[in-house]
Amino acid sequence: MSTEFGVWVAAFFTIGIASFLYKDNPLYKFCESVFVGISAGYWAVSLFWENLIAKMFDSVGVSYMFGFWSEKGALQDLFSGVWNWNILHVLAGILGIMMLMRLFPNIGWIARWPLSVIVGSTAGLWMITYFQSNFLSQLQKTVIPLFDTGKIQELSQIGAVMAESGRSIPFDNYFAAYLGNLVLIFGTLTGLVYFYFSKEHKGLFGKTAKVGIYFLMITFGASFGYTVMSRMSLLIGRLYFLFSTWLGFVN
Amino acid sequence: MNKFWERLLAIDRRIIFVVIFLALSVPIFLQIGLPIPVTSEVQILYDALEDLSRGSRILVSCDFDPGSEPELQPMTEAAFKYFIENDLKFVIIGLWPQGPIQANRAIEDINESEDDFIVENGDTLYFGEDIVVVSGDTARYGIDFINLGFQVGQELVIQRMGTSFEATFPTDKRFGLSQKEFPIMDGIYRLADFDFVFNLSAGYPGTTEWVQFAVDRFHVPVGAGNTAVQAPLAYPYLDTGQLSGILGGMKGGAEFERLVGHKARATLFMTSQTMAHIFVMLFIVVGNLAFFATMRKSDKQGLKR
Amino acid sequence: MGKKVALGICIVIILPLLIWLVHMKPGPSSISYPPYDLTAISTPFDTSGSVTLNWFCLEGDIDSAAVFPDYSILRSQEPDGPFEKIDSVGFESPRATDISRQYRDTSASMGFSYYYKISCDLQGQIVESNIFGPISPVMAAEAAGVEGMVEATDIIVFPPTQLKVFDTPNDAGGSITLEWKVSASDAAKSLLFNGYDIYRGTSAEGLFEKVGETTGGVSDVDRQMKSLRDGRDILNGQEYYYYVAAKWDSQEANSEIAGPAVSRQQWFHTGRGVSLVLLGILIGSILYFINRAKAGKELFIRKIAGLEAVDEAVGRATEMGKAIFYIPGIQDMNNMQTIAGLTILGRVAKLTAEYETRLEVPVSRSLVMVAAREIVKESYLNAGRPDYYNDDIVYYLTDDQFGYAAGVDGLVIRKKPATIFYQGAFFAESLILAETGNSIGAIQIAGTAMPAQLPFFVAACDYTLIGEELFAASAYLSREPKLLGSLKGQDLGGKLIFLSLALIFVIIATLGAFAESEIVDTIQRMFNVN
Amino acid sequence: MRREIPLILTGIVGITFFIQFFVPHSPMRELSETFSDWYSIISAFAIWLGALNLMKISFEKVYKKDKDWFFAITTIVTFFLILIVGLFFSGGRQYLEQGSGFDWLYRNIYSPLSATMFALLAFFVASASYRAFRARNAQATVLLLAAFIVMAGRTPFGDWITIYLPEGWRLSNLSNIIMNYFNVAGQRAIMIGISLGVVSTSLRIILGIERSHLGGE
Repeated sequence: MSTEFGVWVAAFFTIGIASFLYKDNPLYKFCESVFVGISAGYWAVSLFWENLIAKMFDSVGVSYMFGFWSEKGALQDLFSGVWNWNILHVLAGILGIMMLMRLFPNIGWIARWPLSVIVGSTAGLWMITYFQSNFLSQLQKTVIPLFDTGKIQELSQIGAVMAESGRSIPFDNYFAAYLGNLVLIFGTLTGLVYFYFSKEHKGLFGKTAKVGIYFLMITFGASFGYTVMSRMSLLIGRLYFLFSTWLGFVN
Repeated sequence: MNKFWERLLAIDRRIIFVVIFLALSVPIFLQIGLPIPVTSEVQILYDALEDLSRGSRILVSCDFDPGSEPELQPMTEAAFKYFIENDLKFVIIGLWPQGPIQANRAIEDINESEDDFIVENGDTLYFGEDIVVVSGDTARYGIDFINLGFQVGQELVIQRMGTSFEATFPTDKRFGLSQKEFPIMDGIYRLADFDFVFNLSAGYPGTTEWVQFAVDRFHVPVGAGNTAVQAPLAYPYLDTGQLSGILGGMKGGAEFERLVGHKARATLFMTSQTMAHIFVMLFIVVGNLAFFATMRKSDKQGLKR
Repeated sequence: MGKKVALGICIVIILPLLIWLVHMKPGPSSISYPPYDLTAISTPFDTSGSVTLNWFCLEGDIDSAAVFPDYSILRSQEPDGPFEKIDSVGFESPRATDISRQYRDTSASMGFSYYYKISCDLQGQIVESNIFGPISPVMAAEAAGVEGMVEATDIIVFPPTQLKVFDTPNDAGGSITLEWKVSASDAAKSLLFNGYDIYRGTSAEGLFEKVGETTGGVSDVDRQMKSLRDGRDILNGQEYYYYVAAKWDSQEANSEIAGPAVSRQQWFHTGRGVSLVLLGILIGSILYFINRAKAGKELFIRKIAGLEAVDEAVGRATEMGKAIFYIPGIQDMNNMQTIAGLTILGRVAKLTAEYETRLEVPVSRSLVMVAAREIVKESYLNAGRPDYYNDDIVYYLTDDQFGYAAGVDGLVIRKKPATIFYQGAFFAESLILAETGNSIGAIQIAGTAMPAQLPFFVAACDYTLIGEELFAASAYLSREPKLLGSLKGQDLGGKLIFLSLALIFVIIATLGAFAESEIVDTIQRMFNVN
Repeated sequence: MRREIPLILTGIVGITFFIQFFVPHSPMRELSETFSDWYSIISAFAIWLGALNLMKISFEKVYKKDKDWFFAITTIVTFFLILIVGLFFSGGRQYLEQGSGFDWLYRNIYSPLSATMFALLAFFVASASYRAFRARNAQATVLLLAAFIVMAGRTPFGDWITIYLPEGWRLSNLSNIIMNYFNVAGQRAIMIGISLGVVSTSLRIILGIERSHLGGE
């Protein structure tokens, strides 16, 4: 049984949240409201130290002026005649304060200015990165030979190695050599045909789309299995905390 | 016979909760280890780390929160042990605010040296005093590992790191000093100066963003530890070679622990994990049997596809 | 019809050629002569002058092998002249690293230049190395160790070779790239090899200072090169000279001096030409179709099977005289899936107005409530039943994820709706909602683009709009120019291009693979992401 | 003024990032770096806005005494508790350190709450498996079959039930194949669809065709 006060507090909150399983009750609502408050506060403190202090005060040079920080900032560079782009962080600070104006309904519209910088950056960046990494790179690995000749040649070597220890070649290697590329190419292309909206899903085109949806179903099956795996490990982690760290039944 | 199936279907949800609770708790007490075969995606990551020569510098980006601790903390600890034992220097950052603290806790848990971690007087002592001992090898703060904390800005932080690392993570977290003062940061100007990036990811920003920027734009090899929910989405990147290996969920952590030679919590939990899967499959089978047995009677027709 | 054929020719012939033209060719790889890759240098610090040879062991020449034939050292004064065997190196003699061996030829006399070759008799099959030369021994000015003479068994470090320095391409200046073939002593995981030091000077003869260091090992495996970018305060336009020193134990070996290299900024990133072409086609087709849709032209979109399921489900609820629940996800108005979900709500509301079925829309965001009320009111107006509408059809529960799920569950169990719609962005709470809906036997139609939730909706609901189908359904219903145009643009400028390029190059790559030709690698390089 | 300036700003920032990708030359690099710094500073303020908004709603709830106003008080109290401890009583810049008050609150209150909240999902998956996941048509059957193979294959249970097959031909090998080939093909098709959707949405936002992000008037 743990003697640390902190572990008991943790155990209290664990059981408080778990009580939702029985029914939505005041203890759960209490723990939940603590969670909402503490996570908002946690983010605020992290951002204050990591971002506002570092990006706003250090790099601009304000903290150097007040002796909080040993490094010179943009202001000091400007005084000594060197242009430093970091001075523009002041502008960002102003935009940030505009964002806070959203709290007041009458002048809340000014918050659209900083919001548009955020939306513009995300749009500009995502347009490139999603095209490059999620379209072009995937195309690169779809324009591959129908049969992996390299892996077919390797089969004989693997066979020799496996034969020594009396084992047969694993099914994976046969599949990879002969069927692997076929599945990759046709799985992707038929999946794309299913998501093609400019042609009626009839005739050959319809059949391809049908094959495509079954490939997608296998993919969803795999995600389903992995999601169950994930959720279960989270519970196992909590049970381990209760039984080991708190109650000490297990080492 | 139908009565039986109907009662089975109408079981209260809470009974299933109790069944799952028992199915997962009992194996924790038994503590029997199970043989865990190593899959290729974990072997690829291990081989990539093995290829790094001594003294290489690894950027560890902890992008997860306590909600994913059971899946990602064991592999973080195994990775830190491996780095310290193989003289690989690692720089800890986080795109989630909770990441750097989780990394600190991982170092605490693997540290076998008894002396206290807090440094009394600060001046030059930070070079030698903070020692982490793992099976005989030592790692010193500021020379072999460092924690540079969290930055908000999602994938734009990675993009900014590409051109200037110091502008994104200016100060260390233990002493609040500028990162230039620490020997480990010597010669690191941009992201491409790192030899490898090990990303622990539980969502957004995470592995996808690291592949999109660190690999595709700045050509730094990235290995990823993912929560199992996210792992299937990363496999296409493994196939294109954009990712140098994936540790998928607690199972990936257990395999990595086995390769690194430090069997710990992930391996211990695999028995409960196996029981969990068996029961979920059982529930689906029984649920469907009951559904089909009672379906002929009820009028509810599923919509044809 | 002509337009379609022209378009077909463009995609099938011109586009692949354009991509081939625009893609970035790789730099030259290092020159090496497997399996031995013999190199030789005049032994440094050897006051009596000698030549040291270094070569890589053949396969099988490893410690665990019990026996391995000797290597014979051959020497000649002419490159193709008669080679005479001057010595042989046995299996027992110590290795330089675990994959390479060394031999010191002290019989070479000053002033002459020699050519060397290694040969080894593997069960009757003579394996010869490349011919290395000309090389002549040079008397070192001062000895290294105290005793002066370099012992026969001393291992000496070989310098990195083929050093090239040039401006880092496609950047904003301020950096120079160094590429070299790794030193022969750089064996992986060797405890004695300590990486490389980089020295830089502004003139070939002038003062060189150390500007960086790096670890051993090859960084570009295809071209068998080690590369490093020097970005330590480099001025654009200034000439720089470099040499690289390999560090082994306490010894250092310097490569020849390479340079000059000048750092410059580039205006266009040559590695991203293919991205520009394909992205240009995609953007072009999206804008083209948006304008056509704005100009009122009819854009064909196929029937969405999911929308039939929606109509059937509303019909069924009307027959049973029960309510319909509509849940537009738990995200706010800035999420595209929520907006698509509300478009489908418009259609469902229109049907419920016509059939006079009870509709309830519990939401978890205040902005979504405001937008949803506007949409439902408008649909009731269009259906000619403004009187049937009242504000509490759409109501706000809570922002919290699980609180909202628990709240909706309570309503569903109490009011037992016949049909429940889940259209929008969902997270883990989708499980709780779908399960409760199933337990009361309701028909459930889901639609989301969240990859992690799709498997659960497909398994738990009667019909699911998968990913893009959600957006296609909202475009199909709203007939809005920007949605229709984007959808058509994505289909033709994106998916059609992907399908045609994939089919063309799969055929070429398959033929190439069986013909063992380089074409497979070229195709891979064409779509490289740089 | 209210809508034109934001649209222009969005356009400028978006186009800068787009051009910087193809033109590495100096003005574009500094501009995109500056906008990246702006992005992180503004998102810091945005998250502060979220926190202050939460406080505003909680105070209103307490003031108007509507349902569950008591829990709004606990939210306010905990928020200011961690804020004050984190800013003033945790050693300033070294607030992440092991002994600090902030670390204690993180370790013993925030961490268990967040972990348990996600652990609940295991219970919901279990009950949904029993009561919701039906093989009602061919596609759902294929989905559940693939899920069975992966779930069994990823644990020793899979190899245990196929023990009679030669080593290398067991369920874990089958799940390897499903993950490395079938899953990759399906994910790739979805990924390509999503990436095209992202490109068209981003294009509409940058060119001002799409204005929903600015919210209704």
